[in-house]
Amino acid sequence: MKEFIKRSEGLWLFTRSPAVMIAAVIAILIFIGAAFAPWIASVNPYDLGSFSLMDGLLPPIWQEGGISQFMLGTDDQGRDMISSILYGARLSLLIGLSAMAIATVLGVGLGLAAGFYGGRFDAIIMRIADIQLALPAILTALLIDGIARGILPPEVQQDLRVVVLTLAIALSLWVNFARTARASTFVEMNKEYVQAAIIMGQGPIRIMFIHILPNILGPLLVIMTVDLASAILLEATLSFLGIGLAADSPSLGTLIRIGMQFMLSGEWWILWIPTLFLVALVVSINTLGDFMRDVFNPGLR
Amino acid sequence: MFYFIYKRLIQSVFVMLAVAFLAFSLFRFVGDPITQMTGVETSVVDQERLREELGLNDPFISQFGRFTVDMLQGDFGYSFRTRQPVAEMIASRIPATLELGVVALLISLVVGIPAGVYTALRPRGVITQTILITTLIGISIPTFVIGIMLIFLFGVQLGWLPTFGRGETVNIGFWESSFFSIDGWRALILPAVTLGVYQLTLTMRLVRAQMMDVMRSDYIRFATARGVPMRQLYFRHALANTMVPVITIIGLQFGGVIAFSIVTESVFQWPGMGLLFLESIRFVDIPVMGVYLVVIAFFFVVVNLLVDLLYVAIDPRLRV
Amino acid sequence: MKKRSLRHSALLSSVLVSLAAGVSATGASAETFRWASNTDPQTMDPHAVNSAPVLSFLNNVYEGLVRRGEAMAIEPSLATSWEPLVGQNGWRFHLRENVTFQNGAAFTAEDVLFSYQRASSEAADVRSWFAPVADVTVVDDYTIDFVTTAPNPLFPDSIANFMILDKGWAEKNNAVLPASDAENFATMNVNGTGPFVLSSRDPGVKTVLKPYSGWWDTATHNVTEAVFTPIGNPATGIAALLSGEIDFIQPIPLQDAKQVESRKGFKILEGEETRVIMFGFGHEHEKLLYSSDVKDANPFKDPRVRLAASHAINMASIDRVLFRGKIEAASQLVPAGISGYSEKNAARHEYDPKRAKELLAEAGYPNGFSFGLKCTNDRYINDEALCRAAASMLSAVGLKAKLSTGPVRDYWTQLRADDFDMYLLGWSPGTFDMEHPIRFLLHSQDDAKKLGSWNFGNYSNARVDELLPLIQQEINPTNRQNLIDEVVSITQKDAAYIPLYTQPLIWATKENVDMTQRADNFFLLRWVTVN
Amino acid sequence: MLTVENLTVRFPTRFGDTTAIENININVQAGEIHGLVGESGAGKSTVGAAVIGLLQTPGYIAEGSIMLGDTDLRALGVNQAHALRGKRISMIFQDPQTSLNPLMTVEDQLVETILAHEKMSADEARTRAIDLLEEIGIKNAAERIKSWPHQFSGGMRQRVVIALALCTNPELIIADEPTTALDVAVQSQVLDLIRSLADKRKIGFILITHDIGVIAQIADRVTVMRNGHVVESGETAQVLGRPKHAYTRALMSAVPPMDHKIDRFSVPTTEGIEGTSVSTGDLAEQWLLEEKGLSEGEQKELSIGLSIEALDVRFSGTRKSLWRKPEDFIALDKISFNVKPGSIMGLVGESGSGKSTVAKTITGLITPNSGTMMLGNEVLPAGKSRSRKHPSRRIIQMVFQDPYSSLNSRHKIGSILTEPLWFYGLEKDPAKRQELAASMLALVGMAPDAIDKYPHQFSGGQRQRIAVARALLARPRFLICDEPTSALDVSIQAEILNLLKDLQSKFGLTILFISHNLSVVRQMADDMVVLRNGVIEEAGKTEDLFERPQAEYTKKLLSLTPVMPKDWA
Repeated sequence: MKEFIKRSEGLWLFTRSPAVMIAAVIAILIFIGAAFAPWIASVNPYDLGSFSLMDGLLPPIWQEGGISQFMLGTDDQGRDMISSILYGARLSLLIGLSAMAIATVLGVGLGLAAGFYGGRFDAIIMRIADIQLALPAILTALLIDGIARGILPPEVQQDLRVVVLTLAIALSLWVNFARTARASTFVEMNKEYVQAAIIMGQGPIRIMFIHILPNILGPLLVIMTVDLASAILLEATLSFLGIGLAADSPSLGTLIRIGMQFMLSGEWWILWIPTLFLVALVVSINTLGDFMRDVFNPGLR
Repeated sequence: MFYFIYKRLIQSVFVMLAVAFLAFSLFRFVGDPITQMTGVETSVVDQERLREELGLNDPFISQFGRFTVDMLQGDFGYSFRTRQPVAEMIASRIPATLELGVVALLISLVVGIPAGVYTALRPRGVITQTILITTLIGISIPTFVIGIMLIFLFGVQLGWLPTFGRGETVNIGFWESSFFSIDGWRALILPAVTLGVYQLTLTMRLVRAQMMDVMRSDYIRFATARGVPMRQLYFRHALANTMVPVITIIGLQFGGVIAFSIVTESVFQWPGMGLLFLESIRFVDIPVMGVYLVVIAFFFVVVNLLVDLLYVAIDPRLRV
Repeated sequence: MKKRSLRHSALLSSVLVSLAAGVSATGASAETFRWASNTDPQTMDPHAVNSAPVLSFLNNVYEGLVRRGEAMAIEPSLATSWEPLVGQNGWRFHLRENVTFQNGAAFTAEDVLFSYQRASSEAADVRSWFAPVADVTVVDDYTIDFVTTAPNPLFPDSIANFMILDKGWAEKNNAVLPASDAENFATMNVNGTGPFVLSSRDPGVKTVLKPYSGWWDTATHNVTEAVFTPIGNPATGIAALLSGEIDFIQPIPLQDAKQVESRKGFKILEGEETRVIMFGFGHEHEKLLYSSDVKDANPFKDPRVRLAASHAINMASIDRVLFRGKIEAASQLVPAGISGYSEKNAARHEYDPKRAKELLAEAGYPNGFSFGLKCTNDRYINDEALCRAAASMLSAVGLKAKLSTGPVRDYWTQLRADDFDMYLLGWSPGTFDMEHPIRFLLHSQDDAKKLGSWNFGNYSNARVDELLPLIQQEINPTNRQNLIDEVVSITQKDAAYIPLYTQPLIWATKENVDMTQRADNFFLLRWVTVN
Repeated sequence: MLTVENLTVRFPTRFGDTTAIENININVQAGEIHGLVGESGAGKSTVGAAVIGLLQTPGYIAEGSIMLGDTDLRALGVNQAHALRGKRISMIFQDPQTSLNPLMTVEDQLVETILAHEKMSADEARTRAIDLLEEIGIKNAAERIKSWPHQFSGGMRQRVVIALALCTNPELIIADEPTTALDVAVQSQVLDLIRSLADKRKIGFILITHDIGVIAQIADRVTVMRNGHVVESGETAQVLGRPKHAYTRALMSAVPPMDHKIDRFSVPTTEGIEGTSVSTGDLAEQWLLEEKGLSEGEQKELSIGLSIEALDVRFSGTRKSLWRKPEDFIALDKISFNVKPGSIMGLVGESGSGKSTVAKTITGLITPNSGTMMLGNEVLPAGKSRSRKHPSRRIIQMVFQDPYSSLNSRHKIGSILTEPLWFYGLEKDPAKRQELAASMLALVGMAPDAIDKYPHQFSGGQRQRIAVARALLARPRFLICDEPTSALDVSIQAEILNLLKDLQSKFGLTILFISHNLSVVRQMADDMVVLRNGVIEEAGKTEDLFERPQAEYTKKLLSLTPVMPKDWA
C-alpha cells in the first residue's frame, strides 16, 4: 500500500496533508448524502404531502422542544431540516456541476479554438468574452430567465427553472475557462508536438481535442473546482436577489435565503445549519482545488 | 501604442453596443412596466393607451433603435417609475457606487497584497494556513449573510457603525462624496468590507500564486545571488513582477465589484446604482435598467483601457 | 428568544440577539423623527400614481376635501360639510375658509375644480375615482358641486385620497397635468395645505418633511422635522431600528415582532389591514393549464371542487406557525369593520379534509387531480410561505397543487393573460366598502364599463351582475346591506374565491413614540408624539 | 581560496533522501578559472548552488565543508550568508534573457546591488556602475545605463549580468552555463571577458558547462563530474588531453571534431540500448524497404531532391502608429539552394538567421511571399495552399529540436508512433501497426516495450530516438532535422548522429540538417549552406567550405568556434 501511494505524487502528497484529507472526507460525505438523498432523507421535502405545517419551527433535538423525529429541527413549513439540506445540497450540486460542465465545454471549446486559430477569430471570441464580463451574472440570469419564459410553454417553466438557472450561471462562468484555455493553448501551439501534427496535415478538431486538450487539462481542473464552488455561491446570491429557485424545491442557497427571515426570530437553525453546511461544502471543494493546483504545479510547493 | 489604444477604443464601442443590445432585449422579458406603473383601479383601456404612448407596442428593433439613437444624442430618457430623467437618476447614484467599489477594491488590495506576499513567502507557516482557511470560510458564506452579520455585530450590538445608508455626504460639484466626513467614512466601512472580502480573498490568492512563481524565476535567483537585501528583493523585484497579471485580474474584478455591489447595496441600503437597478427591476423601469447596463459596460471598458495603460506604465517592454 | 437556546447555540445570531437584549436603545430625539418603510414613494405628484406608498406619504403634505380619521371614518378636511345635491345626482361640498397653501396662496373652489380636472385627466392614474362624475361646478368660492351620473351614496368616501393642488402654483410651474412620460415640477415639489411641507427630497434615499406653520388644523404632533428613508431589506430595517438610527419602521416581518418587543425601549404596533388575502380560480378556463392528469377539463368550474379546496385549508395552523397567531381568518372579501361587511355571512368554510374529499368524489375526482397554483413572493406578508403551506394542505386532500411563485412585477401580466389554474390575490377596498370588491372581483369582466377588471378567472353570476348597480345606487343602508348580503351569500356558496385572512399590520417603534396605526397601512405624521 | 571538501548534498523525496552529489572536492585559487564539466544530471549546478548557499528547497548539505578563505560558509547564519552573497561570492546564470529583472533599468539594478554592499552615496554608486559597464565593454555606458534590459542584445545583456556579478569585487564568481544561450561570436567575447577578469582582477571562477570546447578554451583546471561524483580533476590540458579515466576518454571521443570528418562517433556508454536484439527491427526495416518491392540498392534511386528558388519570406511587423504602415521584417531574402537526392544538406547559421524559417516554409507552416519549391519534379504547394491530404505531407518528415516538447506528453509512445501509420493510411490493421511501431523502436535502438510508456519516462536522447522513429513510420523520403541534437548531451548527440547517418545510408533518405554547431555539420553534411540574416553567405561542398572558406562571415564563424588544441585529441 505504502509503495503504491508513493508511486503517485498526488496520492503521496495527499496522505501528508491532513487538511486536504478532511476536506476530501467532507466533500465525499456531502456528495454521497446529496446523491443518495432520496434514500437517506426521512421525508421528501419536494413532496408537499409528506410534511405538515403542524410540525413547523421545531428546534434541533438538543434544544428544548426538539423531537427525535427531526434531529436538526424543522423549518416554518414543517420540513425536516436534514432532509431539506440533503435535497438542497443535491440540487445545488446538480446546478453547480452542470453549470460547471456547460461552462467548461463552452469555455474550453471557444478558448481552444481562439488559441488555435488566433488572429481575427481570437479577437472575436475575446470581445464576446468582454461582453459577457460586462454583463453581471444577475443580468445574465434575468436574460435567460426572461427568454425562457418568453418561449417556453407555461407548464414546463417551473420544471425548467433549474435549467434556466444553470444556464445563467454557466454563461457567467465560461469566460474563465475560455481565457485560461486560450492562454494555455497559445503556449502549447508553440510546442513542437503540435507543429508536428499540423505538418502531418491533421485536422484542427483532432489537433485541438486529441493533442492540445489533454495537455492543458491541469489548470482547467483547478478552475473547475473553484468555479464549482462559485457556481454554488452564485446560485445562493441569485436566490437572494429573487431569481433563484422556488421555495418549495429549495437548493442550499434558497434554504439560506429563506433562513434569513428567521435570523432574529429565535429559530436560528433555519438559517445557520444550511449556512454551516454550505461553508463546509465550499471550503472543502476549494481546499481540494488548491491541492490539485499544487499537484499540477509542483513549483508552487 | 497610440494605434493600440485606438484599436482598443473601437473594440470598446463594439462591446458597449452589444451589451446595450443584449440588455435591451432582455427587458422585454422582465415583466410588464405598465401594471407596475398604474394603480389597481386603472382600467385596461387606460393601460393600453399608456402602453401606446410609451412606444411599448412598437417592434423591438425600432425600440432599440430609438433607445440607441437617443442615447447617442445624450438623451437618456425618463424613468417609467419616477418620471425623472434617467441620466440624472443614474448620475446621482454613480458616486455612491464608485466610492464603495473603489474603497472595497482598496481594502482588497491593501490587505490582500501583503497577505498574499506573506503567505507566499511563508507557505508552510501556521499564520499562513490560518489566513488561507479564514478567507476561504469568508468567501463561502454568501455576501448577504455576511452583510447582515456585520450590521448586527457592529451596528446593533456594539453600536460602533451605522447600519445603513451613506451617512453624511459632502457635495463637490455634482459629486456627492462620503470621503470628507467622519460620518461618511463610518458608514462606508461595513459595506466596503462586505464587498471587499471576496475580492480580498481572490487578490490574496492570486498574489500568492504569482509571487511563488516569480520567486522561482531566474532574475530573483540572480538578485539573491548578488545579495540584494531581502526587503528589496520581495517588494521591489518580486512584487512588481507579480503585479502585471494581478492588475489584469483586478481590472476584471472591478466589473465584478460593481456587479456584486447590487447585493451589498441592497443589504446596506446603500444609495448607489445597484440599489437603483434592483428597484428598477422590481418596477420594470426599462429606461433606467437600459442606461444602467450601458453605464456598467462603459465602466468595464474604461477599466480595461486603464489596465492596458497601467501595463505599459509597469512594464517597459510594452513601451514601443 | 428562549433562555435555553442561548446555552445550546454557539452560533452568532443567537449570541448577538441575546446580548443585544440587554442594551437599551438611545432615546428618540424630540426634534427629529426618523422613519423607514420598504418602499419609496415614486413621485410627489398626488395624481400621477394611484399607489399606497405615494398616497400614504402625500397625505402628510396634501389634503383632500374629506379625510379619514384614526378609525378610518370620513371626517371634514378642506370641506367642512357636504350633502347630496337636490334635484340631481351628486354631492355639494362646503369648503373651509382661511386655508392657505404652503406657498401662501389662498384655497378656493377654483383649486378644487382645477384639481378635479387634473386628477381626472388622461394622464392621471387616479382618474377612475371620478368615473361616476358627470360634471363639477363651482357655486361660489367656498362651495362646489360634484354631479354624478347616478345616485352615488359612497362618493365622499371614495375621494378621501383626492388631494387638492393650488391652481396658480401648478399653472405657474407648468404642472397643469400629471407627468406622463417626462418629469414635471410636481414630481419633485409639493404645495399642499397639509400639516407638513417638503423640505428636501433625494428619491430613493431620503425625504425630509417639516411642519407647516400655517396649517389650518391644530397640530397634535410634536415633530419638528421628519426624515423618511426607504429600507428595502427587512433585516437591515430592524437593525436600523434596534441601533437607534430610526425611530419607527413599517412594516416589519412578523416573525421578528417578538424579538423587537422583547428588547427594552421598543414596542410593536399590531393591527389588521383592510386587505383580505384569498385564492382565486380560473372559472372560465376550458381546461387546466398545469395539470398532468386532467388535460381537457377544468374541475374548478364545479363549485364543489372549489368548496373542497376551501375546506382543505387549515387556517388555524397557518395562523399559529406562519403568522405566529397574528392573523384573523376571513370569511368574505372584506374584513369586519368595513362598511358592507356581511354579519349574516360571517362564518368561514371550516377546515374539514373529510368533507373536502367527499366533495371531490361527488364532483367526479375521488383521487383528486393536479393543477397549477400561482403565487407572488414579494407582494404580501409571507405570501410564499403561505402558498407552500396551502399547497401542502391541498395536496393532503388530493388537490395536488404545483406551486409556482414569482415576483409581482410580471404576476399581474400572467394573471391577465389567463395563465393560471388557481392563484393568490390580496384585495384592499380603496373605498372601504364592500361595493369595491364586488365591482372589481365579482362582477363579470366588462372592459367597456370597466367592471370586473381584476376578476381574472372571470367568475360570472347573473344575479351578482344585476345586484351591483343596485348596491351602488341604494341610499338606504338597510336595503343596501340586504343586497350586499345576497351577493356575499351567493359567492360564498359558489366558493367564487377562498378568502383566507386579513393581512396583519406589524409596525415597530421606539417605546417613547406614540402614533396611530390606521387600517389602510397609512402612516400619518400628524398623529405622532415623541415623549 | 575556495576549498570544498567532501561535499554531499541530499534531496528528500517521497522515496527517501536522494543524493545529488557526494564527496565532492574542489579547490579554486584566485584568478583561476575552474571548469566543472559533465552531462546533464551530473550535479554540476548543485555544486555551484551549494557553494553560494542557494540550494533549491528542500535540498540540504549533508556533509562536507565549504571554506572561502578563512570563512566557513556552512557556519554562517541566514543573514550573514545573504550579506556575503554578492559581496564575496557572486553568480552568473545561463540565460541573460531571464536573469535581469525586466521591470527595472540596468542602472537601478546596478546601483541597488552596489548600495547593498557598500556604504556610499547613490551618485557614487552610479559612477561606479558606469565604470563597471565601461570595463566589461559596453560603449557609451553613461547613456546606456539608463536603458531597460530588453533594450540590450543577448550578448550585451550577459555583459550586464557579469557587471552585476562584479559590482562589489567578489573573490569568487560561479558561472553556470554562462554562454550556452549565446551565439558563437558572442560566446567568444563573453569567454574573453571572463578570462580577462580572472587575470586582471584575480577573481576565481567556477565555470559550469557541458561544452568541453569552452572548457578547453579558457579553463585553467577542470573537474569532470558524472552522476554526482567527481570522475577526474586536474589541469585542463592534462585532463582533456591525456584523460586517465575511461569516462573522460569516452566523453572526449564523442565531441565532434571541427577540423576533420570522422565516419562514426565512438559512443562512450550506452543507455542500455545496444543490448536489445537488433533482429526485432527487421520487420520495420523490411517495411521501410518494401515500397514497390525494391532492394536496398535500388531503393536509393528513389531518393528525392528538393530545390528552392528565390524563396522570400516576410513577416508583417506590428503597427506602431495609426498613420504609419507597419514595416515588414525580412526573414528570408530570395534564397535559392538545392538538396541533391540521397544527400545530407547542412544549413548553418546563428540564431535569427532564418534557418528555422526555411524548415517551416518547406513543411508548409509558413506561407512565403514568393519563390518556388520543387520536391523531386513536382512543385510543392506553399503554406496554406498545400492541402491536408497532399502527398508531400507524408514524404517530408521532420525531427525537431526539443525532444521534450516534440512528443505529446499525454499520449503513450504507442499511440504517438502508430499515428502516422493510421493517419497516412499506411497500415490498416491496428495490431500490425503496434507490431510495426515496436519493431521501429528496435530499429532506432530502443526496447520495444517502450510502446506502453509515456514520454516523460524517457531521457532526452531516448525521446529523440522515438521522434526519429515517428518520422520514419511515415515512410518519408525527405527528412528535415532542425537542430536535432542541440538539446542533448554530447554522448547522446553522438548516438543520435550515428543513428541518423545509418538510417540515411540504409534507406536513401534525403536530409536537410539544420544546426548552429559547425562541427556537427561537418560530420553530417555532404553539402552546406551558410545563412545569415535571411541571406545565403556561402554554399558548397562541406569539406570545401571548411577547408577553404570564401566568405568573411564563414571564416569568422570558423575561427570563433572553440576547438580543442590538436595535440589533445
